[in-house]
Amino acid sequence: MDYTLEEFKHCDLLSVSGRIDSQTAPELAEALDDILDQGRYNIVLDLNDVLFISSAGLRVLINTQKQCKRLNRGEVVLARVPERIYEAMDLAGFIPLFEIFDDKVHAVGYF
Amino acid sequence: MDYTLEEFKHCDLLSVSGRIDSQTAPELAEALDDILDQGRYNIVLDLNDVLFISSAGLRVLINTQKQCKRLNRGEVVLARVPERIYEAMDLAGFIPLFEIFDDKVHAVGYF
Amino acid sequence: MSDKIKKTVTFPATYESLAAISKFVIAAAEAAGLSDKATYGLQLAVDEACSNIIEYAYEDLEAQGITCTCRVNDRSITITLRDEGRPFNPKDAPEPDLCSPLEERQVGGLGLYFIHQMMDEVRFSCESDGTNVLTLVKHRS
Amino acid sequence: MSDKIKKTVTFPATYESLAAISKFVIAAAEAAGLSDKATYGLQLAVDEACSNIIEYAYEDLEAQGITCTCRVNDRSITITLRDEGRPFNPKDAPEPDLCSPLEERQVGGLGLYFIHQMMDEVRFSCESDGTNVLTLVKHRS
Ligand SMILES: Nc1ncnc2c1ncn2[C@@H]1O[C@H](COP(=O)(O)OP(=O)(O)O)[C@@H](O)[C@H]1O
Ligand SMILES: Nc1ncnc2c1ncn2[C@@H]1O[C@H](COP(=O)(O)OP(=O)(O)O)[C@@H](O)[C@H]1O
Repeated sequence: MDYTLEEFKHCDLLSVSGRIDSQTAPELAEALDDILDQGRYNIVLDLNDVLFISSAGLRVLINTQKQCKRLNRGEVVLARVPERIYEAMDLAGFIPLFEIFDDKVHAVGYF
Repeated sequence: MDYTLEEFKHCDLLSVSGRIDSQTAPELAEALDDILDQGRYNIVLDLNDVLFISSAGLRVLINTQKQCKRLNRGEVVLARVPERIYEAMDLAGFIPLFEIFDDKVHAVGYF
Repeated sequence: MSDKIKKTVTFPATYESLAAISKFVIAAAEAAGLSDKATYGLQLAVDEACSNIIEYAYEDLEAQGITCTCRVNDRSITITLRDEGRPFNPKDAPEPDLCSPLEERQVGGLGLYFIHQMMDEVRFSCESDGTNVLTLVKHRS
Repeated sequence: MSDKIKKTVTFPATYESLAAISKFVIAAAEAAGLSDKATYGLQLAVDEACSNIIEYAYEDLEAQGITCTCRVNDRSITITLRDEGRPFNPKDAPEPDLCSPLEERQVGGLGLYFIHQMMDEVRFSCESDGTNVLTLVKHRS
């Protein structure tokens, strides 16, 4: 797994690539925690280049969403979710928990 | 000339295509005035699909920038300026007057 | 029905192996001509099963191996995972929480849920020598 | 030096013609093998000159035509624009404002500035029958 972070005025864009499994999910959690630690709670997660997410990765997404939405201080939204990953999230009942955008522009513009 | 408008939380994205000349510049001016009339002064102008801009088009850009920046209420920024158009704007001394972004995401994220 | 392809590899039972295990599964699925969607499902089921073996079956035991066998024939693709850890029958899966609002949502149980959703057959046995055998079968449609 | 290509078209002197005039210029520039950059410059100069003829030369006169001739030879591409409006020598160009801060910036004069920047030669003559002839030449490098 790799990621790049871009900081915008009203949100942070974290673009992730590769596999998010039990091995790499803790690295993603750390990257997200670093953003939260800066008091920034509006996050766009660009999943376009993610090849695989297991339940360990989904756990990170939901924990981050819980922290961001606490006290109404922000929100995690998803951009460019690959079809297979969307299907797994749908099975897991995740779709109602995240705003999902087809492209990064609309995701960043949401904040 | 054609355009599409997308309204985001902190800015409006106007994507223009075709020719901006003495014939079409008034249509662009009208589209921009419509945005300003709604009290919205943060505008991303996506020029990616613009084939040509004459001085009549440049006049519209600068007039809109003047109105937006008045009272510090906002700003016009440009996204994806084609090379030829960038060169003409450079010749005209326009580069210092506009923030220019390579992509729409960074332009929208600027606001 | 005789297998057209049969391959076995033993991986160290650590999270570092998960990417290699996925690769092994994807290669078998592609050789079998499975669709993208079925391949992803197989990959997800095996990843969840192996993660559980590493996390729970071998928990505090000295980690050993996961032996992964892929068998492909005209009717199905079968993945067998063998470990020497604590036995666990995935029939004893807890119900996952798929509907609660965000604040109350628990993500435990999704792994086994994915395994059952993605596979057509899930069988567990513990052999007399203490080897656990998890058999995952995907029918070819 | 004899011309390899020479084409003339008369367009109605209205802004609606600008796109067609550009097309005509681009076709000539492409036939001459000009670079993208030179083609754009030629297009810009001709568009500005024609806009001025429509706006100023024909201002309150009944709009007539703009006759546009493209000549291409090995050394240069030459565009001639003829109109029957008020004569104007583009040598009398005002200095454009290229540096003032935004609030004070005036955009008048950019049209003629572009014409002079983009072309290697700019000549104006008013013929005895009242026809204005603007000649724009771009050398081929
Ligand atoms: N191989 C295993 N050995 C022992 N216990 C297991 C094994 N696999 C799963 N479990 C138990 O089943 C529960 C549900 O597993 P799973 O669906 O993968 O979700 P999670 O690991 O997120 O809790 C685990 O919490 C664990 O208690
Ligand atoms: N063909 C013309 N006939 C008469 N006056 C012209 C003509 N072309 C240009 N001018 C004069 O020169 C000025 C500068 O022209 P130009 O550089 O195109 O800028 P703009 O049209 O924006 O003022 C015009 O304002 C006009 O007064």
